Amino acid sequence: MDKSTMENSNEDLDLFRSIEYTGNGFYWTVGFLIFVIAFGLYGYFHQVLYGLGVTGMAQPISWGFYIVNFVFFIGISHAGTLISAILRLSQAEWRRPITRMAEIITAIVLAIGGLHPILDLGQPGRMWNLVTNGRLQSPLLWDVTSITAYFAASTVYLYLPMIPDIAILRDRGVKPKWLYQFLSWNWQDTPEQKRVLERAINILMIMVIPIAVSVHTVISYIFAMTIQPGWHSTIFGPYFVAGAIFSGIAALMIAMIAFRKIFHLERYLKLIHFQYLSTLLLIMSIIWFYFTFSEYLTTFYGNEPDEMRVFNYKFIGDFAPYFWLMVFCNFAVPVIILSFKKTKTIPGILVVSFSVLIGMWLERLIIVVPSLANPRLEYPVGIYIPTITEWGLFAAGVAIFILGFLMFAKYFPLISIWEIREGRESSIKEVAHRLQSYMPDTYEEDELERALK
Amino acid sequence: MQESGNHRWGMVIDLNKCTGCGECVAACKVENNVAIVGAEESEMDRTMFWMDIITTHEGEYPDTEVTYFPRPCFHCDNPPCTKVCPVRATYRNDEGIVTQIFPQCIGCRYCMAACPYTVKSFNWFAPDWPEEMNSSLNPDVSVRPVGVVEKCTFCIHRLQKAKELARAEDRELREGDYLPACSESCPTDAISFGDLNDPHSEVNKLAKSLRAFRMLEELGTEPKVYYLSKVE
Amino acid sequence: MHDIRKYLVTLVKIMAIFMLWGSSWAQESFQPVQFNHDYHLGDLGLTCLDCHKNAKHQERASIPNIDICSECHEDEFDNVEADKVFEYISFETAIPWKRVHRVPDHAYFSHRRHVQLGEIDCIVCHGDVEQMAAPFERPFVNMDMNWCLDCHEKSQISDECSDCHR
Amino acid sequence: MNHKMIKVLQISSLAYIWIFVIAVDVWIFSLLFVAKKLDDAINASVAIGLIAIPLFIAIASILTYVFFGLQKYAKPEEKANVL
Repeated sequence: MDKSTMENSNEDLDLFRSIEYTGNGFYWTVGFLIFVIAFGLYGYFHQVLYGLGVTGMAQPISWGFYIVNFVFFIGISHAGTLISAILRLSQAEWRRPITRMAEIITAIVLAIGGLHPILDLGQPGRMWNLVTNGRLQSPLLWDVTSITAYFAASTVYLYLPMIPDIAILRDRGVKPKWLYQFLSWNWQDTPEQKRVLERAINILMIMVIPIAVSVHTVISYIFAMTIQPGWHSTIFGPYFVAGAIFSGIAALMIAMIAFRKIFHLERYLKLIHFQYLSTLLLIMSIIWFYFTFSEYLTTFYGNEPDEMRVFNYKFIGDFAPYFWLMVFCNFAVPVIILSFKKTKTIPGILVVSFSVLIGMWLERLIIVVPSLANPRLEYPVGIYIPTITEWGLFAAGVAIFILGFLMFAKYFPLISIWEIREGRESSIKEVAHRLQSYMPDTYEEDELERALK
Repeated sequence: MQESGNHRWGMVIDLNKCTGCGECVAACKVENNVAIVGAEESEMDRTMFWMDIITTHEGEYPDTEVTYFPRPCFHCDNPPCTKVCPVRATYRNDEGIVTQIFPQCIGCRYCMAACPYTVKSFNWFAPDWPEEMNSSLNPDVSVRPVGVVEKCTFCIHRLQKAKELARAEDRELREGDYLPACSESCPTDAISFGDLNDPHSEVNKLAKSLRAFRMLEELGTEPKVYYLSKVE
Repeated sequence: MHDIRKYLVTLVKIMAIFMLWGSSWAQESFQPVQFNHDYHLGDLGLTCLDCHKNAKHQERASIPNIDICSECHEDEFDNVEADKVFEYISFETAIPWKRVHRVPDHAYFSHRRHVQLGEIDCIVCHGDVEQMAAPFERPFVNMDMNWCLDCHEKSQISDECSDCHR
Repeated sequence: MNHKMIKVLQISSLAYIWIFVIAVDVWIFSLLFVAKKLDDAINASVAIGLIAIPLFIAIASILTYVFFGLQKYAKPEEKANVL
């Protein structure tokens, strides 16, 4: 290690705190989370033993919390890699402390969300049938394929930019040594190595964007490919993608605010980062409203009886409280709080983020349940009251997410150290150069003469 | 085996004749070992019927017009449920019957969500019968395990037997050789069953009558169950 | 050291007891009567269908019981097993045969389909019964779906799911 | 843990990723044959297969490229040290 890196590593000492220092709070939190997960697992074993009857699902409403949470979790997972890739691609300098956290969210939540359909199976033991007898024409198989692809791509996309940081940890002698040696892939920060890594990251970030978009589009297709009222809609693909990014940004900001507080990262995650992200959130909120509006306006104007039954169920029927709460959470709260500079503070942003998460979860519920509750033929309208098993597994899902994030923070830096250093060292020069290239061209001397003639 | 593909099994239900007695529902339950769920479960809307009766009311009391629609699976020629099945546990066979292969089903319930007629039921718990009924289960039909989707199969086990018998006697399948339990048991002969491809069959003639209509025909699912509308 | 040897000896004793118990258990005959297919088919010249009367015309082949046995076993023979049969007949109690060959509940299998229409010999599925001196203790082949499908594909019979599953 | 062991671990983890990717591709490919055999929407299956199969290979290739690139361009004196 030469002198300059030594200085730098002292400067970025805050970023190692989560790895090198473990407080009592960590163990208490992990213990609590494991308890919640154990409770959820108990519920699941109960369900496997007795059948799906232990849930609140019933005859017309044959999909409930598991599918809602599946869509919700996959939605959250979207923010990460997609935002990070877009920010990297657009060379936004303020991305540097954010990308890593965004990517972790993707990797962890995708794993949780991707497993949710298994919770929903009546015969989980027959999963192997998907391998031997799967049908690629079923939207569920599209999901299996695209989630696997996204998971593979996003873990690689999380891992590659982490290699230099792992090498830094290796050189600091952080334990377990073998882990960092194993994962650092012999990184020594040579210019050639950097070139290889950057080239790979560049290819990957371009590849990951269409995969990310495809994942949520395909999830919306689960619903849109059926001919059920309220589901059979061409807008569902982009609607779900927009909603996914929307909820993902909110989740990202909650994670950022929490870890900023816990590990004292105020020097890295500044108000400006949150303000930029919350502007993005505000834009997504308006886009979300636009999609929701066009989705329901077409239904309302078309006035097709079966569609209208579902529409009324949502607007004035049993689901009206949830529906209007969703509109309040997803549109009113973000627009009101984020429009004013006075309220666009960290606490304000935290409130908005939670509100958006709740609102987006409600949106998934409002998409899944009402269409099933109102069958086309004259059956009685169904009811759905989730049981403790479903709530338990929902809580366990959230707990696994937090636990995964904590464990990650225990072993790897949550903020990309080398990217911060790179930014500090070279980005001002680079941005100045880039700005220069945006400027209108100045005439060369002879050109000037010619122009004057 | 009989050459398959030249039959297209269908059903015609005459609403004029149907009294809503529920004999078809009971016959179906017994014939197909459809589970009987307890009071608690049925409160939760988990009753299981392969053949159900949908009752519609029109007009205000006392001038109410009540119509009973016996509702089996409609065995669509263009079924929305089979398209979405991830494991080929439900598909339309060569003779137009939308079958349900219970040992293959993983219980994702996608077909239930996709069926516009809501005809499918799910085994939320392991099926259970009162003690004295266990010995009277139909051995020709499997008892479904917990966690699979099931629905009316047009009593396909009867078709398997009828075909076999016809071939053993070295003759073609005749009309009436194969009748589902509901059709056979209907006391008012409201449910006719037969081959829609056979120009001389009763169902073919009835299906072409002016009174014939199908449920939610506008969806393009091409159901093979026809109703004959009520006339005064 | 001494203790360990003691434990080992005890262990060996326990194992010996288990082995003895296990072997005696295996010797106990599986079926109530050691029916001799070899004798009945080979020496007496009976055919399968003489006793399994439904094999050709019904779904289930039927396992013969005292009503069929009594056609020949009118008296005691000079044979322990035959005496058992005679005992069953004289007390008019059915022989509690244990069913060995069975397909799962969710599959439709019919002997008529295979024996009469398909013209398949019994030995294809049940093995060379004529050579058997004892009744079946386990099926001749493991009758799983792949086994069914192998033959169906070879002889180009339908492999539609719905032809067998219900 | 010595450096040789770590090297072996690294190579084998890379191999596992390839095994995973190839397994997924083989799975998708086999589903094409199942679809063809059962005459079951072969066009949809081919379309998905055409996109998904190269995609998985590309992801694993990028990882492999980075791994060998980093090994190749490591500083020689420390290379001896680490290897």
